Amino acid sequence: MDEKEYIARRVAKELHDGDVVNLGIGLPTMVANFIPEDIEITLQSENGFLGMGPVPEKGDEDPYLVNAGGIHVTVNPGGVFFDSAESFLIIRGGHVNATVLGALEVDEKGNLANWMVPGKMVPGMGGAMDLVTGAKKVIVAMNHTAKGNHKILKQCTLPLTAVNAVDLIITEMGVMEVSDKGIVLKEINPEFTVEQVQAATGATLIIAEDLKPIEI
Amino acid sequence: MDEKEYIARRVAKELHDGDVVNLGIGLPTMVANFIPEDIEITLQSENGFLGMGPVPEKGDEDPYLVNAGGIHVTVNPGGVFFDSAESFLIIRGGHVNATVLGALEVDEKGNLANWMVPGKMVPGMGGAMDLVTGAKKVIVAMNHTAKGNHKILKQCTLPLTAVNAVDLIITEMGVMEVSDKGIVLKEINPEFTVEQVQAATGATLIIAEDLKPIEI
Amino acid sequence: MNKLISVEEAVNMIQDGMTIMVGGFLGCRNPYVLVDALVAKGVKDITLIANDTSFPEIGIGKLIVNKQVKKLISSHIGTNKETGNQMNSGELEVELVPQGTLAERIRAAGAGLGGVLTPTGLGTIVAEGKDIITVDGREYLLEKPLRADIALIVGAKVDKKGNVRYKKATRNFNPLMATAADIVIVEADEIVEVGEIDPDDVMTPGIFVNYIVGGNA
Amino acid sequence: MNKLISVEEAVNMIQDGMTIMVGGFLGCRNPYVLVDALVAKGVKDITLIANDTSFPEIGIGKLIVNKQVKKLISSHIGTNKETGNQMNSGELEVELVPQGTLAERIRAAGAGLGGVLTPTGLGTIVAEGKDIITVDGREYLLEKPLRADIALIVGAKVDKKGNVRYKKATRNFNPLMATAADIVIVEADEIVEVGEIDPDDVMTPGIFVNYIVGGNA
Repeated sequence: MDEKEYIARRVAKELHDGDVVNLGIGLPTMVANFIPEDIEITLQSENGFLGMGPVPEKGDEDPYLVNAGGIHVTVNPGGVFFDSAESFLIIRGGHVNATVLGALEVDEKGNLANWMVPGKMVPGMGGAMDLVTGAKKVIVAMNHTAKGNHKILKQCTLPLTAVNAVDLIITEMGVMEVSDKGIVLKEINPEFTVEQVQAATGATLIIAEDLKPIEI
Repeated sequence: MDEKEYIARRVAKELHDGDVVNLGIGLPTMVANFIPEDIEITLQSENGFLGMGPVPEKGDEDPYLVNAGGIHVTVNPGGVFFDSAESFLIIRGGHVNATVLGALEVDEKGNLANWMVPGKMVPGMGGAMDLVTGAKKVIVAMNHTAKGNHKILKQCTLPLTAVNAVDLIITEMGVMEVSDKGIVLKEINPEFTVEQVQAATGATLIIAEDLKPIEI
Repeated sequence: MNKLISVEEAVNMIQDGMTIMVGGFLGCRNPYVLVDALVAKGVKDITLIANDTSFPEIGIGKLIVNKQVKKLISSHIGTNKETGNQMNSGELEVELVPQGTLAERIRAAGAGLGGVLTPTGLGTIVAEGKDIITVDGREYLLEKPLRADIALIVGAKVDKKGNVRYKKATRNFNPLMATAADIVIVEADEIVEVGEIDPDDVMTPGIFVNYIVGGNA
Repeated sequence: MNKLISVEEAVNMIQDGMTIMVGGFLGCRNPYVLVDALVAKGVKDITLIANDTSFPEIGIGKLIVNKQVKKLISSHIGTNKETGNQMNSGELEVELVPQGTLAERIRAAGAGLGGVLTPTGLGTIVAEGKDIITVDGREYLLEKPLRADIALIVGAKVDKKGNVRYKKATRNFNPLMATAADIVIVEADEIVEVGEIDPDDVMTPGIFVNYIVGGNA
């Protein structure tokens, strides 16, 4: 199994029956493929609907229906379309149970940077600032490091997306919870040692007393 | 013709083709009966629709359709239903061209009191504060006096509905515009003299140089 | 997740002292079945948020007549004399709110806003005790969000996920209240299967609705 | 009142230097016909308010490529590299706004609000230069209303009064923009007679729409 699938499978276990979930572009989108069969979640797409379904067969694309990444998708029975004000009422009003996003940097205060690298890449925040501020649970799903560089830091260096926003960080190395005291390593990929995870992390990890192996 | 019809007929002449109009309960509602045939206006009902039509025949009442006074009405072709947020977006956002309301008191600053008499009658403001603050043109349509007491005053004595809100006052005696300098009598009912109108008014009227008789 | 419950189960969630929003406009229409059950159960000390208090014998008007309401937040009470009587006697605390401000305050709670700025009520007793914020030289009242423990709304057609369609002038405050309460119960004139309402035509998404009860239409 | 006009008449209302809102989300769908005519006419120095700048060859993406936009207010520019290039070279002024804040700011203009209070953007560069208002001990950014001279929107079905229905995910910013511009022009996939859209099913009331042009669907 590749790292991305491993991460996506572990993220999927965080979701509960009845949850309204917004999945970011890229790796987070893969989470939808691994939802346990005994639970039902509703995917929200911030361009304006609930009940997002899978990508259609080639040739079945609907010109009126894309997701927030501009990719043609489908809508499930019981889905709902609405305008952008209603879409962000849902997001900002706390009606999204969990959002899953990638990050450029996360720090031990739960600060998140994922929308720009000054002078290099300024795609804009889109709905990301609203999502991480408004969703009940913010899950960062990403590779633990970027080309060997730390992404989990004592303090973010890039412009922030939001302050104190991240609840959980899930990487190919472990599952980490952002607490008042810092980042707690709760679960570890059995292929790594605690020392290896710490070495790959720019903040001092608190190791949970009941540290468990990741199960997916 | 009774006084109320006289007032309603004169108010109707203030409306223009394409106007969105909200009519208050009572006398203002009568204005709808006297819209010139060559213009089309759209009536807004603040409980949530545009395109309000007349009261239905007895027996044809629709339990899902009342106006803001709780009276069964109809909806015209091309009408639109919406929720209260949209209804007041229309009202407060300046999308209503004219609102016609009754008043307990109006003063020369354009202040309006029409929603409570402390200790006596406190029905609540309903949508009146929103209407007189948001509508482009606020027309007070009422009897000039109440049991001989002045209603048009130098300064309102009752709790206000809004400050500097009234544009035009139309009574059975005259048509008065609220200007920066005070209340200007622009048209007069030929059955009255200027002195009679002034005597029935608690503020000093400015008499328009081109004072005209009311035509209905 | 089965959202269909009995009227008894619904009303058992409503305890003395709770803050309750109820949809409707001059009784057209309140969730009559739920409200009647609430009257029968005699829940007390309610803080009621509603556009108006209807008429004494219709819908939430009965809650007032039955003296179950401790505090009322509303835009209009003129059609129910009992409301005024209890207010004047000091039995009932009444906060009168301009109708558009009431709508925006409920929406603000649903939308996660800290408040909205409106010119409505400036220079009137509505402004008393409220912050005035100046934006680009113009003054506005700061109006705060308004939430409830429970919202009782009424829909014409509701699917089993809780997606709601309203009919004609009965939409009013229902869609707003559905976003601004911890528990939302919809009284449905008609309950249909999931998929029977086109996704373009849903007026309140089912994610806002916790429970559905059958109505009496 | 006849609201039907030609594309040429519509585009002739749009002058150099105007502020224009355009509906759509990543080009799904902009009012393609109106935008293409705007590109052909070469109107310059536009202040453009839109969720994003689409792709270089789709819809409003072309306005950027054609260097007709002087200032952009938008939530996302990542799908059109030309936007970033012009921003970096200083040719294009870009104000990036969180998508939900963009929606609320446009709605606030339409609804006559002086602004809304939101936690989104607190502690980020979005907060720079903005007032922070504390409500009940919690901080919020004051976000101001956003209006335009002209809004160009796109509807799936439009009656001759201008009542609009959108289809699926193409609703997005269109209903909001329709409330917040001096002149609103809707590009209609299909134009129908008044009465063909049920009053319960209209998504943008015709009172917001000044003009209708036929689209290319």
